[in-house]
Amino acid sequence: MLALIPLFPLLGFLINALVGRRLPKTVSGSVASAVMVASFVVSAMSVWQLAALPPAERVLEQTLYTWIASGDFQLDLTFRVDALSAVMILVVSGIGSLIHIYSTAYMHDEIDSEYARYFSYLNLFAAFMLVLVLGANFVVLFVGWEGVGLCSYLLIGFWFKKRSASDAGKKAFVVNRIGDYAFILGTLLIVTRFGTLDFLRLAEAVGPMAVEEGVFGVISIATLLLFIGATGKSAQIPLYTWLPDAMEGPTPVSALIHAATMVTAGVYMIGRNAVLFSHAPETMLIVAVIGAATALFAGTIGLVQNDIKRVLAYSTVSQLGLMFLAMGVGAFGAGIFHLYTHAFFKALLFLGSGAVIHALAGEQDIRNMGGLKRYLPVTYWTFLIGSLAIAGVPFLSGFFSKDEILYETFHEGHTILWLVAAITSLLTATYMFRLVFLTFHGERRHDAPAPAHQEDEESAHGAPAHHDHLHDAPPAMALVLIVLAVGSVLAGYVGVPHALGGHNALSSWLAPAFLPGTGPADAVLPAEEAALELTLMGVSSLIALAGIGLAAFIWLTRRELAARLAHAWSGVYTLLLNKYYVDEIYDAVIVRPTVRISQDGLWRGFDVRVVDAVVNGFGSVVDASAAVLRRLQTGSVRAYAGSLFIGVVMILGYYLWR
Amino acid sequence: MPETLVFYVLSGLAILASALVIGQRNPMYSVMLLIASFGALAGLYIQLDAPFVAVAQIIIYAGAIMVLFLFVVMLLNAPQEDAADWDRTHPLRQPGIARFGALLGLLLVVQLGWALMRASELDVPVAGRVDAETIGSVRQVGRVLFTDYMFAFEATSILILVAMVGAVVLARRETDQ
Amino acid sequence: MIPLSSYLIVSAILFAIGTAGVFLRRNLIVILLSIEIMLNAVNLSFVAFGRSLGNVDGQIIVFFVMTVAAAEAAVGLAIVIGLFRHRESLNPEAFTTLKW
Amino acid sequence: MLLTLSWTVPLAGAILLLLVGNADGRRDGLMRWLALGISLLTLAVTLVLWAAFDAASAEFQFVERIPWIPAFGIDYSVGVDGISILLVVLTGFLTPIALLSSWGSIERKVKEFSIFMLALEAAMIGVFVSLDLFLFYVFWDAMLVPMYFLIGIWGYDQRVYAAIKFMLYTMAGSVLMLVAILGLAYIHSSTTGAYSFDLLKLYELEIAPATQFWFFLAFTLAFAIKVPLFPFHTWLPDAHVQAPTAGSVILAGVLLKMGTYGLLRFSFPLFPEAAAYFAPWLALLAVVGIVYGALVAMVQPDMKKLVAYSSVSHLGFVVLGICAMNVQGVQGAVYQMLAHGVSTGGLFLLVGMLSDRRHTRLISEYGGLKHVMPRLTAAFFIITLASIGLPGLNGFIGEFLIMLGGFRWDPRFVVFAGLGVILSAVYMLWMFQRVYYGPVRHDHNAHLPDLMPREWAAVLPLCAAAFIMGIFPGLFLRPMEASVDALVQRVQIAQPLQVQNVERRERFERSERSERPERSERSERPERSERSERSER
Amino acid sequence: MFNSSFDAVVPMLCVVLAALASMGAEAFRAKDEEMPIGGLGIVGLAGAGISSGLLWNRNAASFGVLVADNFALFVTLTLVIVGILTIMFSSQVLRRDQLPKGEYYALLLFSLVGMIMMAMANDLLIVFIALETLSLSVYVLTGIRRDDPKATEAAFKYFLLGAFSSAFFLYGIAFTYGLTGTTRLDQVGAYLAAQSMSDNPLILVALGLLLVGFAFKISAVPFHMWTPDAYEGAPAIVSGFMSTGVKAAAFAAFARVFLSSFEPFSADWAPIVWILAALTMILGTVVGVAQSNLKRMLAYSSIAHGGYLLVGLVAANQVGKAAILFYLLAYAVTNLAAFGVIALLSSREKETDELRDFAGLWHTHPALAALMTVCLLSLGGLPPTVGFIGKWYIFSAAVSAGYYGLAVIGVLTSVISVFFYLRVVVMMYMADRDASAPVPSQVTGLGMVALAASIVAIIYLGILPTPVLDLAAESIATIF
Repeated sequence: MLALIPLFPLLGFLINALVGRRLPKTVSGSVASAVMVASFVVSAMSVWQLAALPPAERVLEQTLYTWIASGDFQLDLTFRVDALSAVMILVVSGIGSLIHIYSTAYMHDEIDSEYARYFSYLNLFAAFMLVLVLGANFVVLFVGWEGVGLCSYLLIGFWFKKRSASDAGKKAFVVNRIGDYAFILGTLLIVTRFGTLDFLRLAEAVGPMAVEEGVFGVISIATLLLFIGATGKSAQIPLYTWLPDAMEGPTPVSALIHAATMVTAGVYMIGRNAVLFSHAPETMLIVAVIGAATALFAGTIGLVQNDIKRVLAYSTVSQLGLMFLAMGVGAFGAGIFHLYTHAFFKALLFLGSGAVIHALAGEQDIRNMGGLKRYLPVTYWTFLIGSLAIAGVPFLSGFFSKDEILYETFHEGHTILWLVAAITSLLTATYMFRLVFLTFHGERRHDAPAPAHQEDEESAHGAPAHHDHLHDAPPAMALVLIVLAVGSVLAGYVGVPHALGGHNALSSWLAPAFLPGTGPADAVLPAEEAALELTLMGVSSLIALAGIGLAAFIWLTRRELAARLAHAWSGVYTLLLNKYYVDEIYDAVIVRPTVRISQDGLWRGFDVRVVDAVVNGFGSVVDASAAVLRRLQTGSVRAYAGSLFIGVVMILGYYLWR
Repeated sequence: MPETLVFYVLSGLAILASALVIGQRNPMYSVMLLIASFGALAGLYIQLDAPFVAVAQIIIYAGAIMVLFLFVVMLLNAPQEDAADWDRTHPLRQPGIARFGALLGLLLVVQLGWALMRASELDVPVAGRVDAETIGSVRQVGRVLFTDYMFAFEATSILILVAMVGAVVLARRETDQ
Repeated sequence: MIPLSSYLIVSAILFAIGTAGVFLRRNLIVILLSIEIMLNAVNLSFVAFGRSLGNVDGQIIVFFVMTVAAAEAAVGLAIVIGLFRHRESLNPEAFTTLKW
Repeated sequence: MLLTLSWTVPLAGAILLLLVGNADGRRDGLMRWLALGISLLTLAVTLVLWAAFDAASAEFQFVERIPWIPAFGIDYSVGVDGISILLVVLTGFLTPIALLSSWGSIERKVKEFSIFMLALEAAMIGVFVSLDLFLFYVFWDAMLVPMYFLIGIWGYDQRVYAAIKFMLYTMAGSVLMLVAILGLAYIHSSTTGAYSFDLLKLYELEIAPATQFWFFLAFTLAFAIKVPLFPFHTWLPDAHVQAPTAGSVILAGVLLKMGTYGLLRFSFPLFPEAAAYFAPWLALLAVVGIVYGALVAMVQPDMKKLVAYSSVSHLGFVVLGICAMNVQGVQGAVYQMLAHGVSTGGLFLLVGMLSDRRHTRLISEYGGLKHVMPRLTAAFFIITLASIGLPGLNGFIGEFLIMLGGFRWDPRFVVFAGLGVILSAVYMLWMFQRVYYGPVRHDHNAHLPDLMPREWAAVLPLCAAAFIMGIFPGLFLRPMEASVDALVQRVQIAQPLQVQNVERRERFERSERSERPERSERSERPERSERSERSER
Repeated sequence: MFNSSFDAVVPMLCVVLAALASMGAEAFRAKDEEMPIGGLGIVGLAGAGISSGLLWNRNAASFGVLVADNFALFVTLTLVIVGILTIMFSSQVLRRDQLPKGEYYALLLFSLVGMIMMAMANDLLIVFIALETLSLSVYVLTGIRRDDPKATEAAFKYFLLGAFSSAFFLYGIAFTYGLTGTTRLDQVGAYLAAQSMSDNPLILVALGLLLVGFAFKISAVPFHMWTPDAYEGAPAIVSGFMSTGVKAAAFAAFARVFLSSFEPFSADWAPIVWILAALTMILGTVVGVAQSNLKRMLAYSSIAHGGYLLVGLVAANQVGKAAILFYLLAYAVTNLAAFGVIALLSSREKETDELRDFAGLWHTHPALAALMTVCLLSLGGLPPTVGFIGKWYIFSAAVSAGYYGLAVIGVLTSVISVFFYLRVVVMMYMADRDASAPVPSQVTGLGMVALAASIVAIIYLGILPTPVLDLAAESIATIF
């Protein structure tokens, strides 16, 4: 049955890919959405089945066949659902379904074939993502891992005529590949050292081994490699650069790929290998530090970006950083919790921004927006809820998960990291509300010039210009927005911490997945820790509100202050606006030299001038000596006789004086 | 030691005449000098108790072959080497191939001489083993020639036939035009 | 008594003179004469060796060599005549169309 | 009989075509169909072979041995094991595709073209089935001739240079192998009293280390050039670029495999000790080639050249797997040979279709083709993905197994080889993007026709093969398993095993297969210095 | 059936009679009358072939100076094949070029007599006479186009150098005679084996001078200078005949003298022959690369092939000796066919021997181009042709005698040689025809039959060489 979960979307992909171009939009859209819903239903049934099992045995497994068998190495195509993947498949198929439905309306202006192509990619993406989370071993996970990378390439580059879109797609794939390289090496190290690639067996094998405290041993190297893989997929420093560019794709794609599902794969993978990572504290520290650094770093960039989707993209990077922080401090449950809540509100935010863009015919620059509250009420309110949730305003979903991360960080003794996370929260609240205020409040400024990609008429996502008459999201989109808004509010309640009198149901549900073979954590919080947690909660609530307040102060009441600040701190502002020039640095340090060396050094230099020259040199030597030697043949018979005579004299000489 | 004296005179004559054959420029003289050289050699043959060969040398070589040469020299009426090329200097001063060839010739003499010197068993009198009568009789020569060398003799006939045909083919006037 | 080696040395000198003649002279006929000198030198060796060995084979071989020399001379001179017809020259350096 | 048929059918076909008159190309159509039919018949024969092949046996199967030149102990001796059967099938599979691809592009001298293609196929199959070194060498060299003509007559502008370079380069490498083959036969005669070129008998020879050293080099040079291993690769871009599409397909698809096949079949098992000594160096060259090929491919302006350099990179993986000489490495290598045959063959096919339409192979001449020819784009994309080793497609399995095998042998090589994984994505996608994405920049390109049915017929099997190989690798891994196992055993037994790191013994508890635990124990290579002493003596 | 002391002469006699008959026929031929004089030659040669076959395994000897052992008979058969093919190629050429038919065939047959005599000779004097017989005939054949200055020049060079070298050869015979008291090869061999003469410099001088004589005839470097000029100047078919027949005969005598009589001194001559072989292979191929005239190129190729044969001689083991025989046959058929193509394509005015004359030959003469290609591939030693088997055999001999160096030089030079063979192929197949160039003449009749037969032989022996290989191995078994 588990196989059906990814197979449904795959089926949808096949239908749309093979015959989609001949189907009307309604059919292809419905097929795509239907398979997703079916997948969700099957997922739900599986999870139901899983929940019925006793906690320590909550594992469902299905082996399709032996995929690769070579000597003593055998790799099965196995799907497995446990507590962790249960959460993931629900999120993926659930949010995925919503985004599919949303897309039926959003992409409606595309021609039939493009529409079908879009949905085929989307289905394929979902299929791979489900394979990723269902895979019972590294290689099956890697199939999904690479597959989603591929689909993101296709989807980001969906408007392939747009140069920037196809560039972004390629960039995403290539950067992901760099991570994959490390991931594969990690996988290989694991299989050579531990003899298995199956997650459960690996956990069993590693479990009894000593924790590599203070030494950087095999486990540390393996985990570090895996983590580098994760930084690629989950857009962490130093491989995050593809994600903001990936906003070139259609907005629902951003929601699906770059908010809810694909980018969380890295987090998921670490959670999946919790036992392994727990044995490598050095790596864990690195994970935590990178996570925190990314969170802060992306947050600062997000503060000054003007493209609505880019702000959200950096916010995603930042939130992912928080998740990694959680993983790094060992709070796997918290990390996954945030992943889960984030899926809701980030999807909501992206889809909301999509509605805005849809309404504005492709306009993405928030400087050209403003005052949309009036025209797009549904969008506004849902977007606001999403913003509140991400900002960590109490009692919305983001609040619970983020606070758990902050608390766990503090609790584990990483005070500096906690501080960084707290600042990130402040930044999150600030830039999110900057976005809200600039987009929806104030006056309309949308008569500014159209963005560049509008120039090519065909290439735009087809929305006919309706500047004069703004309309709110069509029903399908609105419905999805509302569902997600509700989710954003309520999703957090599965993990209400003990301090607030909850049971942290999600954590206890997940616990066996992180420590296989045990039951749910029976956590009863000591009183002083509950107090600490409550204090921290209060602090972070304040921070969230402060951030919102700051945003309101600057962008709602005194907008010129922003300009003045930018002017006063122009260096910093430019730095942030240009994303710390990281892309440029990569370009100058890695990309250009590589191309340059390859072109002038290796190809035209070494290959042509050295290797080939040596090869042709042999020919030239033969040619040249031929040209010289043939001159000996002067035509003079006396010279010929001379040659003969030399031969005689030399032979006799050899015999007489050897 | 008249015998020795005769040997030295004859061989000196042969060498001198041969050297002059290549040492002066009129082919007519060259032919003549060569005949002289052949004569001297014939003398040596007699000294070596080979009268048959000596006679053949005079009749065939000096008589027939050299006459052929003379005939051609006169036919072509080119008594001297090309004047333009002939720089009247001594042949050894000629540049290039000639000098080099002469040098090699010298080297060859040295080599052969050295080899001959080193081969100790050659230092025996040439007429040591058998007396002159047995070796020198034409009867003996004839018997061996037509028994042991029967086939060679017949083969030579083919050789001569080839030479005839060849000379005719190459030298006859163009008739079929 | 004259040792065998004396004859052989005379023969060697004659042979060398013959070879040198091939290089020194630029008249085809004289070059042919040089080759005759070489053959004669060899003949001397044959006769001397034969005398020394005490058999007549040497003399008989000389007889054959003379025949061969005659045949060679005939063909050689025919070729020389042919050459002269084409170029009106007996200088071997005049015939270097074929080269390289 | 079947094996003999497998190479005589195309040969007979070539002769048949030779006899059919075709004045002024009036029967070109007939020629094409005849050639295709014959190649399909050959494919059928190879498929029958595959079906009848006993996967469980490591022995050579379908062996035929007829005395040929008894004075030299030369037999007509053919047979296949799990390794060669797959390559035979690959050859049978690619030739009809190559022939199909030529229908659009070869317009003059169709008869001769078909004859050369069939002759080429015969020689290629012959190389893979020969069990006698003489026979092998005959096919090995004979194969050059039709390829030479294919490049030289039907190629592009620089065809003559490329053809001659191809021929001489390959020959120069292989003649030293000839000397080594003769030397082997001589060693056989001096130990047993009779000449023999029979591979199986030569396997049994005890060869002195110093001799092994030189013979291994001689054999390996020949194969390295064919592979082509860096730095012997420069004939490849020229040959590929100038060859007609069908030639490129065969060249990339089958010919290059002969080099790696040779390493597997001859270099390593014949001279195991020398192989152990040289393996790290070969692997080093392979790894350099992987990265180097990829980097150079990245900056090529010409599509065919790009694919050609990518072959250098991909074949580097194969060599790495062979050098690892454990079951995974070798199986991966063989798998990668097949996969590369399919994917790179496909790439050349598709590039050829583009250049047939536009008569240029420069990437800069294209752009935005996705809009114009979506089907070709889709096919190209699938093959591209196959080539960059996306899981689920053929390229992944081989690369993964090679890296696994390599990692178990010496992880350092894999760390560098892995860079190829990144770079392959870079250059392939970059090309794909520049050719197919973006706006249509040249007016010529705006109305190019999409894939025609005939072209579909050539492309579809390749795409299908890419998927099947990626999803059900067992189909191909299982038949070769026993043979690879035997091969690895024979190479390793000859090595003095020194287990230094006992820790490494504890691996792979998942052991339905643990009856044969020794096999997987690729122990540490003996100390290098010690080995070199022995080999260089 | 045969008088036992006369047996060995019979094959030669057949050819002599044919030659005499040709001359007679020519004498009685009316002007412009067509007479199948070539047919006479073929009959005579066939007789020689048949009688050789009858003599097989009988080890006949005549007059004590001729031995018709299997070795000699194998070479004789090779020469018969060369002769027959040459005659078949010649018929068209003679008619076209209006050459004196009777004399041509007579000389051809006489030179074959000389060759056969050389192969059978068991006496150095007979070797010398045979050498002169064949040389003189070939000199004349070279210059048989008297109106062509090039031909005369070629004949002159060939003649002069030939005479020069035969003087050295003769001098070598003189020393051998002087030291051993005989010119009979068997007796020389017995004497040398019995006496310890290694400290005698004269025997080495004799060895060296004999070597020079043979090296000249097989055009080993540095005694090769005449070869390109003679081959270029001579009519193509004569060049073909020279390059195959003369070489075969010279090698037969060479092998007999050095491998049997002077075998005790192999340690002395082997290094020299090693060097000669190496130089010959290298120079032949390298200079061949620079040639643009096909005949000249084939001349250098023939030099190089002489080098390969020398390798077999150096190896001097069973394999090597047999390899020489096989290679001679292989090379004879192949090279003759290649020259045959040139001869057949030529016209009276001009020989089609420049590389560019072959441009686009594929389009005008597809069959000839294909046949030429097979010849060239065989010369280059590519399977499945007889040239490949021949090289295989030769190098196998070298390797089993431990001469890896020579084998490596051999294989590498054969790669280089492939380069210039391929140039012709490139011209024929990959170059476009110069539209203004005259179309080479069409080939018909006997010439085509001969070509086809050669090609069949080249490929057949390339695939199934066993009978001939066995025959070659058997041939050397009887004498050495």
